[in-house]
Amino acid sequence: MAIVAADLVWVLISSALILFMLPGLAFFYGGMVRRKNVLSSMMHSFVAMGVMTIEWVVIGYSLAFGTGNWFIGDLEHAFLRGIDLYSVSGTIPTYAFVVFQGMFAVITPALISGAIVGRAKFSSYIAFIALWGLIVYAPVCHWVWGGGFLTGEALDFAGGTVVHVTSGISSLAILVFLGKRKGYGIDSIKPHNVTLTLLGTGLLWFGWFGFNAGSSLAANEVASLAFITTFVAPAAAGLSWMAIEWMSTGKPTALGFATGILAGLVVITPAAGFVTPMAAIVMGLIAGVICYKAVMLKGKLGYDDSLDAFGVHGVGGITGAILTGVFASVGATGLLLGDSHQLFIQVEGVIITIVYAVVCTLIIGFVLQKTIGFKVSESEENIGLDKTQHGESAYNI
Amino acid sequence: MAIVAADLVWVLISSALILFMLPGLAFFYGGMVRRKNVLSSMMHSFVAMGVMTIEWVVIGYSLAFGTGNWFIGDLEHAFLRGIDLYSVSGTIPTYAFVVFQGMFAVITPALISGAIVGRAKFSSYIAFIALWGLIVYAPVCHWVWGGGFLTGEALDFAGGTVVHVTSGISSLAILVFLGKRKGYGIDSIKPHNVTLTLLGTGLLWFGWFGFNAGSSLAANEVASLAFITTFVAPAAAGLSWMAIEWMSTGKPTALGFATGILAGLVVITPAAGFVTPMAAIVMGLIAGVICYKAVMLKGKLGYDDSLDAFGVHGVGGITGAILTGVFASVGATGLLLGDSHQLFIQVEGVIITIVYAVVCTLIIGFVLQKTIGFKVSESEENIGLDKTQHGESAYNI
Amino acid sequence: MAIVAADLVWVLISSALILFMLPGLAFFYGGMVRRKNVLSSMMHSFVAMGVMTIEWVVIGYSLAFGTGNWFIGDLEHAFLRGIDLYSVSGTIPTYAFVVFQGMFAVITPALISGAIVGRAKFSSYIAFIALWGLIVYAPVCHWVWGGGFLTGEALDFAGGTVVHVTSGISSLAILVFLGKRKGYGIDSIKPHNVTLTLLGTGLLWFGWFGFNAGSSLAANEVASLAFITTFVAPAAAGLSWMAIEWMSTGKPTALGFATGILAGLVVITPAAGFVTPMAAIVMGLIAGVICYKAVMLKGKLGYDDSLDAFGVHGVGGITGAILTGVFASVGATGLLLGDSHQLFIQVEGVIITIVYAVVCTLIIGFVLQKTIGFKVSESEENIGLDKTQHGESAYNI
Amino acid sequence: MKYVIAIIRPERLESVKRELQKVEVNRLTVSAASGYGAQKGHLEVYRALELEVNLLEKIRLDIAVNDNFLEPTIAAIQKGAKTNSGHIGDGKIFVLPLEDVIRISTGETGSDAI
Amino acid sequence: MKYVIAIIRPERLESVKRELQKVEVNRLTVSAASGYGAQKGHLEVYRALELEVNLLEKIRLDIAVNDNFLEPTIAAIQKGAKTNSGHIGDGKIFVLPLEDVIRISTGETGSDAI
Amino acid sequence: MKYVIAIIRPERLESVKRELQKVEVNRLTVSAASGYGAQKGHLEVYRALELEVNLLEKIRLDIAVNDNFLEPTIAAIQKGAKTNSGHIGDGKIFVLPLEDVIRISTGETGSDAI
Ligand SMILES: Nc1ncnc2c1ncn2[C@@H]1O[C@H](COP(=O)(O)OP(=O)(O)O)[C@@H](O)[C@H]1O
Ligand SMILES: Nc1ncnc2c1ncn2[C@@H]1O[C@H](COP(=O)(O)OP(=O)(O)O)[C@@H](O)[C@H]1O
Ligand SMILES: Nc1ncnc2c1ncn2[C@@H]1O[C@H](COP(=O)(O)OP(=O)(O)O)[C@@H](O)[C@H]1O
Repeated sequence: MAIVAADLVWVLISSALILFMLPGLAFFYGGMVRRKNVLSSMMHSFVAMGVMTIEWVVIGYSLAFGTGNWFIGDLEHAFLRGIDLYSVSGTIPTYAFVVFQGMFAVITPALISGAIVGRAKFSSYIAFIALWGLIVYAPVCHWVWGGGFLTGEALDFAGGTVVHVTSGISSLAILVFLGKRKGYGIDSIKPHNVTLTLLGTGLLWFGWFGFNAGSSLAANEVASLAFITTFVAPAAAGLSWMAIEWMSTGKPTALGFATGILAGLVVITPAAGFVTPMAAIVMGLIAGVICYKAVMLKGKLGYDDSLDAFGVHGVGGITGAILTGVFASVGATGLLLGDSHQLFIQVEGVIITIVYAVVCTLIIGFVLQKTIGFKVSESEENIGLDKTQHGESAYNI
Repeated sequence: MAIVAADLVWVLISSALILFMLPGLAFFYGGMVRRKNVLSSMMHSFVAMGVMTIEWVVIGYSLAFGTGNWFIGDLEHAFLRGIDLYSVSGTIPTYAFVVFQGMFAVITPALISGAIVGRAKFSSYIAFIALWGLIVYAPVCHWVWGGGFLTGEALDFAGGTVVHVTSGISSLAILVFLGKRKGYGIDSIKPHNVTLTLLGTGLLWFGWFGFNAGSSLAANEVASLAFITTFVAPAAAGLSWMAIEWMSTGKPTALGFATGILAGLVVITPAAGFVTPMAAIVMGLIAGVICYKAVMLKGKLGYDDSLDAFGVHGVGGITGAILTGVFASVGATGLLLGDSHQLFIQVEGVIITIVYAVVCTLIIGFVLQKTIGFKVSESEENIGLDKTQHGESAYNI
Repeated sequence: MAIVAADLVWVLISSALILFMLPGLAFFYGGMVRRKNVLSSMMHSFVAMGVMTIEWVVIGYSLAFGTGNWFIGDLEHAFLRGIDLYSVSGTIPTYAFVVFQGMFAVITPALISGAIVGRAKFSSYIAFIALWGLIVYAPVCHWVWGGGFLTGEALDFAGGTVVHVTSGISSLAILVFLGKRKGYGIDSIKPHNVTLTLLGTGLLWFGWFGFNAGSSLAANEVASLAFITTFVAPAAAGLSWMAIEWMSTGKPTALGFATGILAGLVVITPAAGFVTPMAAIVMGLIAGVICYKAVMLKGKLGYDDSLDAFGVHGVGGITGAILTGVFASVGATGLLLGDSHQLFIQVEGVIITIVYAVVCTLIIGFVLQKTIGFKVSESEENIGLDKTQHGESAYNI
Repeated sequence: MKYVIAIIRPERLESVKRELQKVEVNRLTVSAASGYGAQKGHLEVYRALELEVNLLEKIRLDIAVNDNFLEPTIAAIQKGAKTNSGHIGDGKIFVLPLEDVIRISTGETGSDAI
Repeated sequence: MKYVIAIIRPERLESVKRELQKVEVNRLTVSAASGYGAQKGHLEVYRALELEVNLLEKIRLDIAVNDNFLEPTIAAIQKGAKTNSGHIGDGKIFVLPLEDVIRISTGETGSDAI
Repeated sequence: MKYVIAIIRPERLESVKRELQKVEVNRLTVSAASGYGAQKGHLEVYRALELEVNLLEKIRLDIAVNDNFLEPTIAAIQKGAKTNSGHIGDGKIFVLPLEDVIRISTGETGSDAI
């Protein structure tokens, strides 16, 4: 099949947009930490652009999209072997496909960083994402998109399960494993610069159009649908988060609105090309409320999901995957169209993913703990990770 | 008519670029206010991405682009009724058209926020933009682009009248209505962080390529023309603002240069696809000077156009609409090609829009004032809107 | 030849991405200077968007791409004479081609600003870039891309020589000419805000996809190749910089990682469409190490390359140009495929460019020095350039 | 000699400075501060978690004066910093004893150096 | 009256405030500072150039108190600022004499105004 | 004991610190400040509106010293902060009486704690 130039443009520009989400994530997270941890937090996203990118082209792509078996690909395309300028995937050059998929592999582990800011050793973080990318991301990606046992079964337009459930649930596992930041719940830990978080929100939403609408992999009607749902769902989720917050606390915060937008983006991800715009609005409204409740839980249960990686990506991802099975109506049929089987598959996919991701994440965490160590010392945490891990400080007089 | 994939890509990516202007506007404005109002100011742009987005797909689109009459559309497409995956507008899916037009509906009311920062209640601001979007934006959009009485008459390539005249003149109306900030003209009110404003400028210019060049709605020669004029006009306007400022005050400021760029972007908006690049340069040079003078007026007349929403968007929009009637030469004929009639129509369009927008804005303001109130109390203004309206502060130690 | 809509979209969107690199550069550099010079530093990039844009359409384009002779173009297209809506260059409207090439003309002189922050008069900086654009950039661009004596000879996919060698080597010339900042090496000169530099890094990488992949000027396989190499090379370079820094100093800094990314982007620029992804990784790894060493040199030799414009763009550009002659294998043959002649041409191109750029830069510097002066006074340097050159300060309470 | 520290509302800085100039006090040092005081703070919410925050932004002025300038300085600050007829949160002035002053550029000391 | 200046770790601000409230000291001014002290600093690297940096972020508290409040204030700060059994870098408290206080809003002076 | 407050140019911080180390004064607190003084300010323009601004960025040092260290400390600051033969704007040093010091980590007080 020949390449289609417009599809190629669409996929490449979408890829650039997704890469741009990494600085977006860095700023989203970086604004919420304290001044002494801002570079450390941002580096979690930036270093993923280094480590995961190289890992992807060296081996990850082949494990995810190589033929392999029901569980994982193989090494036929390690080091991009067998791919050249004229290789084609669908209607685009394979190089473009490798890049597009690579962006997902880069951002997914970086999402987890929000759960462990301020207390993980930088070297261990790097080891963690590298291992997690191979052991968790590559297989799950293969299951859902790369020819594995969920391919063609579970509906996951742009990575609700592959990206958000995996990273969100792994966040929960690793933060429970690592324990709280010192002083959590005692000393106040306020965002040091909310404008950075708003900047990150803007970058993320902008980039998410590439993430979701680009996932059609072609410049067609479905891309337009995925685009409009990615426009309205976060808008609705921002509003519903704001509404519930306003009613509960009397104040609609900027940080809350931004978090609501993010929740909406997460929830619509698996559904973007399968639901109508009106269903997307409903999904967004639900997302704002559910994620708000999930984040409140943290206060009640007392675990330290520092930047709500689980509260937003985990809970939002699960909600999105399930609601996709409810609302799907375009090119797929969900519960509302009477297909309870699809919903069942969605739930099944989520559960398998959760179990797999939790077990693997804990094993990785355990191995790292026993070998190179994972958490910084209390005194390093005190001084801040920018100084102790990176030998620098973000702001200087 | 079938969809054209390249047009679809062009319109979708342009839409993403326009959405990106909202964070741009948030930062452009946010840098200019004082620390205590920065989140409040940024939220004016962000919340528009929530409120106006939902309003647009629920009813705004139908009012603007539904068949209706000379004045306004109808409700045939409320809740996007009658539109599905395969609906086509021109050469693109209707979903893409809805999104693209929706971006304009989102940003236009947010522009007004620059006139009222630091003194409007957040709840009233939300009510204001929601009402203004229905009462002012939707009809004017219908007049000029949606089949109303100015469609095919007035030249407005990308919204000089629809976007900038409406928002700019409404800014003037509402700021006169609301009155000054406390301490205006007595205490010094300096931008708290000019680097944020420069960031905003960069985001705005970048996004404006989608705004203007995307308005061709097709990947064709006119898009290229609109792109190059959007490249040179702001450059020229930045330079002419800088020159006049340098001569008058002895110093070329960064904030001034940034404002000049914005003035150039505003002025070229209605003309982008109708004038040659050289005419665009001339228009840009004029824009820098005229908007500089307009902003100075504020100092003389003593009204508090806090962030110059009127000085730049209002005056720049009117200038642009009129100059389009002078310089149009590509696919239209302006005064310089001997067509004084076009100029007449431009002026007429501007005047009707001004009268309509001013009257409606004042009515909306009046009704809000009498019902939920519009302005915060003096003490809230003192403490700052971030704390009093949103219960948070942007920067924490 | 008719225009191809997908190519048009690709070139226009790439142009927007490149323009976006200017704010990227402003933030990359602006974060590294002290608070008192941040606006001055950012204005170096912003004002280039004004001055160079206008210069380009008035005369620069014609000098670079007009027929002319082996050395320089002519004035046939001054003021874009002879170009209209329907003019075509390759498969895209000439207006689009003018814009795309214009973006390179805008960013190249701005790169030099990193060498002279904190000590050049603003007026002289403007004069410098305007003259340099005409005397250095336009001819070298003509040589390599516009029909001059290196066209079709030297491999320079997206401007390794035309952009980075010229600007990097001119940086060295002008910084030696201007001398150090006051207190350099005595007082500590630390970056005032590393988060700004990280933001700039994100913007630059994002924009660089337009810079490199857009240089194919068509939506084809080569664009995809250039895109993937621009994805992996900076990733590799960031990692190799980080590794060497970690080993030498014990700490992997965020600023170092960001600088490594930039080095990788520079190195892959001339090679982007000519090498395989794996070769791009190797080039990136080399870039990180070589540029790290080059930047260390500064400490040893004691010159004040304030923001390492020479260390990164000069050394990185030369490295890239030469390595392109080694690794080229797609649509060209480098040393590794046994073609030593290409390597010879690459070296020749670099040497001629170096000599030409150094001589011209020194002449321009000398003339400016003797006429309007170049360096600010010691007391102005003390107070900071934001106040003395622009009459403003970035941050206000 | 006295060392005067005044905590005022950020937005009153200009008017305080104007009043100080009238009494020929032109030298002072300004810094950003935050204050807890009688002025009630506000509830802040961070992602569904409530925090009561009373820390409000303030400006701190440091002014070294000769004894005969103390009265006019205090009066000027009061005049410039007071909102209307005086509100909670307008701030405070602290007067500390000052033993010596040295002007770095000239080496002058004592009252001459102030 | 005394003017107390305390330099503490940023992350102890909340607990110091809590202790101060217990002894009914509710008014204070907070500002950002950086400190050199016994606490060892860290090596910083800027683009391949090494710098030894010992400047660490601190919080500075200014508290004006009446004499009878001095002891409890100091004790409260100590309690709130101390990490476990005390570490280098926990900070210092300086006590300066304070001659007068003026409350801007009311014009009250002396101990009443504190 | 004395409490020394010095206002210096930001760019002289490193050299002042170096001089202080020579006389074995290694503990100090640094903060950002802005100053009005004899040094002339600059015209600032915000969007076509002119403002005369005289507020210049400064660094403030706080150093508590025992009496016998006062002279060397002042001398060191002067040496490090002076630009060439001294320029307006080089800054000032204020010496205040200090009644007590408490080291939080150990509870030491007085001169030992400095
Ligand atoms: N005893 C004190 N010690 C230190 N700072 C104080 C003290 N009292 C007040 N302040 C400072 O002055 C500011 C204003 O005081 P506040 O009690 O709010 O109002 P008022 O000045 O009208 O009494 C506070 O925010 C705080 O920064
Ligand atoms: N003599 C002093 N003068 C001014 N500030 C001091 C002095 N001694 C300590 N500090 C401040 O207190 C902080 C903590 O002091 P440090 O010596 O690190 O630990 P400790 O408080 O345990 O002695 C320092 O960073 C500095 O800001
Ligand atoms: N009397 C004073 N009270 C408080 N701060 C002062 C006083 N005099 C000078 N300063 C501070 O010292 C800085 C330098 O003083 P300035 O008069 O400009 O130069 P010089 O130190 O050479 O006299 C000022 O910007 C201000 O911050």
